[in-house]
Amino acid sequence: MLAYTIRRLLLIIPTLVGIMVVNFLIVQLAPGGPVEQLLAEMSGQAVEATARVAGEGGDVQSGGAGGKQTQQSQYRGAQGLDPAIIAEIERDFGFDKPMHERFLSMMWNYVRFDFGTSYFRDEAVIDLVLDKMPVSISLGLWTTVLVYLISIPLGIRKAVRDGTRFDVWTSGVVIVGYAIPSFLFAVLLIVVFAGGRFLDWFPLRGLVSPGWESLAWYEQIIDYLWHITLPVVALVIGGFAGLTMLTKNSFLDQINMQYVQTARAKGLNEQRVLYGHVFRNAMLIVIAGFPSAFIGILFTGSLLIEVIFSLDGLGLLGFEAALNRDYPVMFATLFFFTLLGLVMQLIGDLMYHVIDPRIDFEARDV
Amino acid sequence: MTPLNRRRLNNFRANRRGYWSLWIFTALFIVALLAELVANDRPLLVSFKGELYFPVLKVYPETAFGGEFETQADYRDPYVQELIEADGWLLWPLIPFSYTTINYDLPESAPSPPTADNWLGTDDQGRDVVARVIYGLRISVLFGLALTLMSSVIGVVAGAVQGFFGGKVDLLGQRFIEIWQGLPVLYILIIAASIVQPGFFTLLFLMTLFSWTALVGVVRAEFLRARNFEYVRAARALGVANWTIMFRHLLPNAMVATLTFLPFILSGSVTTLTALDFLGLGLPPGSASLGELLNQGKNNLQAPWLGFTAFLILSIMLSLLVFIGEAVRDAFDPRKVSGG
Amino acid sequence: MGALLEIEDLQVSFGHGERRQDAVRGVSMTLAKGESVGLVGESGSGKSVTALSILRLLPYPYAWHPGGRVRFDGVDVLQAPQADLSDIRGGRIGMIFQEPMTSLNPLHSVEKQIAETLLLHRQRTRTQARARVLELLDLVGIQDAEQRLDAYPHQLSGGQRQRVMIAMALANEPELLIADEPTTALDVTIQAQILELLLALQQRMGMALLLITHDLGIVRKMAQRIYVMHQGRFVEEGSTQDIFERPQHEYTQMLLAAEPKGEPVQQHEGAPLVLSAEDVRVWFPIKAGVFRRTVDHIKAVDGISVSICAGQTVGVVGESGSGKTTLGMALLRLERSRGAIRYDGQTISEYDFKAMRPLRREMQVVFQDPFGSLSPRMSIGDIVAEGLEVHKLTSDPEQREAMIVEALEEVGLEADSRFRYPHEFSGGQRQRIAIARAMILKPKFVVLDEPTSALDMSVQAQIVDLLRELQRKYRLAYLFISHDLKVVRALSDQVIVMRDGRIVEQGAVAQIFDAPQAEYTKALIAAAFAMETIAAGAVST
Amino acid sequence: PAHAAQNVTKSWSMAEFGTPLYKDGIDHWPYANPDAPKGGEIVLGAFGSFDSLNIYILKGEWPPSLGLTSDSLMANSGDELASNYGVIAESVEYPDDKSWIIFNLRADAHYEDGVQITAADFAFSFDTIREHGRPFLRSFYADVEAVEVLNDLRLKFTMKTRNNMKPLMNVAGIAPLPRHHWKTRDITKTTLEPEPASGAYKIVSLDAGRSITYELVDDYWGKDLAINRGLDNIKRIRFEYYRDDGVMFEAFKSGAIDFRQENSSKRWATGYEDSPAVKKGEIVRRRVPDETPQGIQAFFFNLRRAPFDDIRVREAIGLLFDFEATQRTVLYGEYQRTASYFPNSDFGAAGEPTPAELELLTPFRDQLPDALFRRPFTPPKTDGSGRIRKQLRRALQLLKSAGWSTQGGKLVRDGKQMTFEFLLVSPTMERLVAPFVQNLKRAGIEASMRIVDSSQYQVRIDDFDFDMVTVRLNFFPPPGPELRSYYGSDAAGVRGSANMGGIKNPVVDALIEKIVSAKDLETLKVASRALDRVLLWNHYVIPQFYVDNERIVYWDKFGYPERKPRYSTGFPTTWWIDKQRAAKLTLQRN
Ligand SMILES: Nc1ncnc2c1ncn2[C@@H]1O[C@H](COP(=O)(O)OP(=O)(O)OP(=O)(O)O)[C@@H](O)[C@H]1O
Ligand SMILES: Nc1ncnc2c1ncn2[C@@H]1O[C@H](COP(=O)(O)OP(=O)(O)OP(=O)(O)O)[C@@H](O)[C@H]1O
Ligand SMILES: [Mg+2]
Ligand SMILES: [Mg+2]
Repeated sequence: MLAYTIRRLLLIIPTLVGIMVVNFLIVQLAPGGPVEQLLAEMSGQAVEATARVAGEGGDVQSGGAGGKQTQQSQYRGAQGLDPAIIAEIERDFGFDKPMHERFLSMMWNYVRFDFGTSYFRDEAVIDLVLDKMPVSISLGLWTTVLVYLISIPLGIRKAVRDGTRFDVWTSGVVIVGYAIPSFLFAVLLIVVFAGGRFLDWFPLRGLVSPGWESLAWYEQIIDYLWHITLPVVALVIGGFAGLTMLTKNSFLDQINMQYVQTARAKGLNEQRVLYGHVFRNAMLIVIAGFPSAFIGILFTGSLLIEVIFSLDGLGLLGFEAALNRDYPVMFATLFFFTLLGLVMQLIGDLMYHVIDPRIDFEARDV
Repeated sequence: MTPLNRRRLNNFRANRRGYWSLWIFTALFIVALLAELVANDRPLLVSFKGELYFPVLKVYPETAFGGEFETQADYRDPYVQELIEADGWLLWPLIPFSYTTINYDLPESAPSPPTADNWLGTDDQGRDVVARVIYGLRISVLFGLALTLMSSVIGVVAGAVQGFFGGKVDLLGQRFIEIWQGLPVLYILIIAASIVQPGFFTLLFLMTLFSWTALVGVVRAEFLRARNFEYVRAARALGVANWTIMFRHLLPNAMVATLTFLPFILSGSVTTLTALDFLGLGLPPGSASLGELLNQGKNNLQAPWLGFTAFLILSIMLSLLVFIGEAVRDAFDPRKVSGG
Repeated sequence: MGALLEIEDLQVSFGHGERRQDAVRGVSMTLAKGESVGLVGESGSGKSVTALSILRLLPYPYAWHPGGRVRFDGVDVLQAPQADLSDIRGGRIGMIFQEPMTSLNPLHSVEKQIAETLLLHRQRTRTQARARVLELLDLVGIQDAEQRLDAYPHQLSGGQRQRVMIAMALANEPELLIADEPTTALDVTIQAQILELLLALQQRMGMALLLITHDLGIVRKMAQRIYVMHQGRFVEEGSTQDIFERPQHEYTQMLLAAEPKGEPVQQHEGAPLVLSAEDVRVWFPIKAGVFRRTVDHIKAVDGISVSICAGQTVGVVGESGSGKTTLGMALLRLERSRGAIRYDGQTISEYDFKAMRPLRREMQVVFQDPFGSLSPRMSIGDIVAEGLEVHKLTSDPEQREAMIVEALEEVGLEADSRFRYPHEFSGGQRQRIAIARAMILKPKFVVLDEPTSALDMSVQAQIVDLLRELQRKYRLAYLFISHDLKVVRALSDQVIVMRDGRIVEQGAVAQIFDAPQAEYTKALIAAAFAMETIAAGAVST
Repeated sequence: PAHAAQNVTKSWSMAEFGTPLYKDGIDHWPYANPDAPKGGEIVLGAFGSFDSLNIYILKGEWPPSLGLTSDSLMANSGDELASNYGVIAESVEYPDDKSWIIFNLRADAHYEDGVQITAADFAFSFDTIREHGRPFLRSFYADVEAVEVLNDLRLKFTMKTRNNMKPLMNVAGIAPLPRHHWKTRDITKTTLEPEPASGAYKIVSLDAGRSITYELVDDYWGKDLAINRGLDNIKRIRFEYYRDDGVMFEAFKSGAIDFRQENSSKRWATGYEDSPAVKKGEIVRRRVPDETPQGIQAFFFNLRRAPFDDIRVREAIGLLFDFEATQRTVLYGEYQRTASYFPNSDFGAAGEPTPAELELLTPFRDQLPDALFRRPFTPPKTDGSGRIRKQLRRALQLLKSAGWSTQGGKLVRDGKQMTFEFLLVSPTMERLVAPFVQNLKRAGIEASMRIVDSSQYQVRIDDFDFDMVTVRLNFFPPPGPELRSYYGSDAAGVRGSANMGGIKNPVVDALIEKIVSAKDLETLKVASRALDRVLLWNHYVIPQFYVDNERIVYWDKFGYPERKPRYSTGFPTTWWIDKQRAAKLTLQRN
């Protein structure tokens, strides 16, 4: 295993480089880069990245400054932007250099953990990411915890009571939960629990209240939980179905095995048979899949929820960066999360072996 | 039929839910396949001056019925209807709207709530929701089935190969998949959109490219485990070829995750389809799809029938699929024996 | 003295309606404290099912009881609430399952499996439990017990697994021990040791014993009374002495009379060499630490040379865990090994899986663990026929069916069983399925790893006859691994005696049995012989 | 010295054309209430996010509300479009040829921290823009030659242009940058540290991307200026940021936001009915007329491509856009049909051509359709039933005359069906285009829609790679040189130009030059109306619609002057908190 682990760790490097190269090339090929994005913004044609998901405020009106003409939007409808200015923007973004040079310098910087600064925001990418961490971790962690804590026991129970009425109605509930589009549900939650129409129990946005720092620690916790409730509920609702059914089915697969009989013969009660014996056998996929599932929830799963609850998380950051062609943010987040993902994948694989010592990764030559 | 297959069939039947789900699903699907005959803005049959016309199948100019335009007759136009009814009759489908038909006879701005005309109301462009659901179901289910089939076949094979052979195959295969998963999907789609006209098959192809990796991990894990079992050794001792071992001995025992996830992949692909719309790579605007309905539901919270319909269809579809999946599972479970 | 266990008209059925199978059709028995009762009978007659019913361990609701009652110490087991049941299982009744190979949790270490029941029923601390586990492992004759604590079932030999099973059942010194073929995978010396242990426990603790076995010698030695089971019913019961001396029922008479008899097939002079191996070694790494580095090796097979000619049977005997199975696997290239192996003139030790494939038809194996070696989701028919398909022996579906039926009937199974799944059979039936699967290919060389361990005398005799018959007809070569010296003697011309991965002694069968040279061989033969005498003694007193 | 010969105007105010509406010596704006009570606190919603307070540089997003904290040299009144009145500048001086402008600053103008605002601060502002400014800002002031600090209170800009008032008006909008603050800080970097305010409000707290709170500056130097009297009444204004518009709307209804400008007709029509607060009258919904001239929103044909090079085809297609039905079925009846390139303003043509316009147009008589001289241009009007037989008939006639014919229900020429694609960037446009597509289909035309993301859209527009787009052009009255890039022949060939349709018409060019060189507003208007007619009658675009009112909703706690500024709602500056109402509201709500 040690050799395998070392080999895998070493392989992370070419993999990572491979991913970066491929991404770099493909992104160059895409029509429209940051310069165009900037021009689109300046001429008012740009549609907010989140408009797609958040719904535009306005009506059937094309781009262009809204009714109000603020000083900032008085750009005279592209009188053909001065080429000198475009060239300058290109220089600012580093597009005057040839592609390979840009790539190499980027990679060299990454090696030194210098991830550069955003094109459109004057902030180091690292800071941007760190900034969004609390939201993402909050959402990711609680969602994962809740989903796993509820789905697994539920799935086990369903397996034990396969075909009973309990099984049917719980299936119904988790499926409906899954089918509810999370944004609809989130908005529903807002309308019911945070809007003016029905109950006004929860806050509409943010991770904590303004002035949170000045609260006592227990108030801080309460405030935090108060804020996080609706988004987490909205995120969690769709997460049960897959995991519950997976748990149920893998338990069904194992529950009739001989060793279960042995465990029963030892006098273990049903709970201990299920959790002490079947669990580990049945949960290989679930447990081993956990790290990557967590990454998924953490970094991509919550875009809409972030938008709806005005939470600034990594999901939103990545999405906006991609649509706005904010390459430094894009590549740095890609680099960062790919690295994390690769390590997680390795951990997942090693987990296989820990869970089931029979598993190894060698070729079988006989 | 061998007794074994009879036994499987019995097991399948014994799972009442799954059994009925299969029938309902099939019925729905058939209705959707025949959408043109169920919901259309052209009559099924027109009798005019003693002759029969089949507007659903054929294009007739308005002049054929004594009108003035040489373009296709608009049968919803009262003028055309009067022309025909003066000397014949029209037989309308159950739902006299197609998925693109705009119902102008609305009392208020669209989306308008359910009425006798539009059983589930109209969407925000004044189009009948029932008609759109029927057409949408067709395209979504066809797309979903095709995508699910293709991506799970590729995914399962890739996972199986990696898990079964291990060693270099696994090591390199996994790295390949990691790189593949790292591809900037969004950009590739954008690039593709700028090169080709998006359509059903382009989308199917593109989505397959990116969705097959979903199952690889779990299948690989199951194979990594299962290849150590004694019966694999027994099969080897018999001289069974690797591929046969994989698909005859291992796969049936390493299908838990795949079988569980299939319904979810299928219903997931319905939403994926719309997620692409805004990149100019979804189905062409105006196409009916469930995802599009969902999107409208979000943009028109004041019209809850939109979101609700979409949600209802999705959950019914998913429930049916999950129940069918369970029945299939039962059918192939050697330990499950039907009571009857 | 009240009966400890009372079974009244117990019936067990599997399935409903058309597919209903009555496995047990109304049996009654009583068992007093401290008493030992033997349960013998034909393979598939319902012994295991009866035993499982006592602990209500059948796969309910698929399995059900059309009638009958089981009372243990006044508790109606079949109706008892879960809590009472938990108390009885493992605590008051210990159970040794018939198939130790598949009955252990594959993901729990030996220590965990045994300690669990200790912690559950005898509130002990972990250290106490550990000490007791070591003691138990020692009692059941596992060497280097300390080292084996962390081993997982797949790292143990069949006999070792069975002994872990026994240790588990005995851990709490139960009032009643149900032992379903407890010594099938054990060599005679260990077997004797285990039986001693059981007797001692009986004397010391007053433990009652329900012993299911096909080994009449053991019943004779251990049981005071015997029930004979046939097709789901008790056809006869009585004291051991009565049954052995005056069997009434014709099935009993047949059972007692049946014994693998006869001589090994006469060998042709100058028969061609089928398989030869030189200096075969299989070393399993022992791994430790976070990164599971290899710190040492278990030398399962450590430099063994054999050669087998056509029509010849080489018997392999030896201590449990001595490397017999591993040797067999290595010779078939199913386990990585070092050393040259030659088959039919080709050096196959360097062949990869692909190159080996064509040879597989000629080289077959019956695994020690029949249950594990049958694909759980394939029907028996498919399992048996798979070899035919792989080697394209027939393409005609009807002929295929006919061949399957024939193979099944040869080993004493009904033709209809080909539509059933492996788990629906009894231990002995599964073993026969495994034999049928190997034999249907008409191979040239077969490794038989304990092929008769789960078979009653009558079926055993039938199988031995079959093997001999085939050998005679097709000049088969066998590598016959067994603990049952009688069967070995009846089949083999050459015998290898193994211990700790090495050959202790090797020679013609008569020479080994009649004039053993090595100490270990002597002990082995003596143990087998002693068994007999003790058994005989038991009868006479 | 160079301009010694010229006549120099010196004044408190200036207008781009003519004279400013208000004279020096007014007491207060007529739309302000000098007796308005001061105080109170309100919360407003803002969309999106912000991460910087530096509005000068490219990087970072800043809150648009930042304008509250800074005064500029001059400011315009709410009743006019293009005039400026001195704020920090006490007076301005400029010569007849408009080659330079001098601002005389008020000596008492100071920042919130007491430091005096000097000419050098403005020079610093300007230099910052020149050196580090966002490209847009830079291009905005591209006409300025140089800035010169004459003394602490005198500031001079010289222009590259002559006889053009616009650059002068532009520089009047410059706000001072407190040099003493920036001395120790880097203006090329984003910051979240507020600079000392020069305006009525200062930032008292902010939480990047989430909220920002302004409060009145205690001893704001300008509070007694006539132009400020009765303004800036609310003590504290907090902006809370929302990422989702729907949620912001919910927040308003739950009372978390006090005032909202409703820019969605859908929501205006359907979103408020069922709110209890609206029913009880706690939320007031009001429509106020909006007289701001607007840019034209229209479907633009790509004239470079066949068949759109044919005016008959364009007209026919225009006939098939059924505005009335669309208005009824998807627009909630909230819009006005656009019938001019300068909607909602008197720069556009109305009624039959006036003699003055005719005089301008007659020289081009042979290049123009005859009807132009006789009739006003009216977009086709349907009965709104969705059945457009009449329009279809006419369209088919036109198409036939252009060589198209119907075969098997399809409109074909040379065996090929007429097909084109609407290139869209905003998914919301789909609702508008879909019925249009259906109508086109009735005529046998195969039209499709394509929605792409902003960057791609930009590239395709820049490359003129589209058939038809829908665009809204910015309009800054009075019209000026930007018309060259919108409709001028030269621009038609320049990649990335705003003349995306590719209008190439010497008449248009000539009229644009007339507008650009107009000396007074009247001439300009005549020329722009003439231009409007020419453009309209050429069917270069299919005009869409605009909204001529603003829809405001607010919790009933405000007081506001009877008369609102002509070109805005006057919120929040002219409004105040009505204590009585506020108290009643609180009472009711609890
Ligand atoms: N995969 C493995 N890893 C580590 N040790 C193993 C492994 N397989 C077998 N062993 C060890 O190798 C030795 C030989 O095992 P083998 O199964 O060949 O014994 P055997 O002679 O067949 O015994 P039995 O009669 O009990 O079946 C045993 O000590 C066993 O614990
Ligand atoms: N799960 C099951 N489903 C159907 N039939 C079963 C099942 N388990 C056992 N049987 C049948 O019940 C009968 C009794 O089986 P049992 O295991 O008790 O036999 P046994 O007497 O222990 O035989 P052996 O000596 O071979 O172990 C057998 O014919 C077997 O085929
Ligand atoms: Mg048995
Ligand atoms: Mg063995």
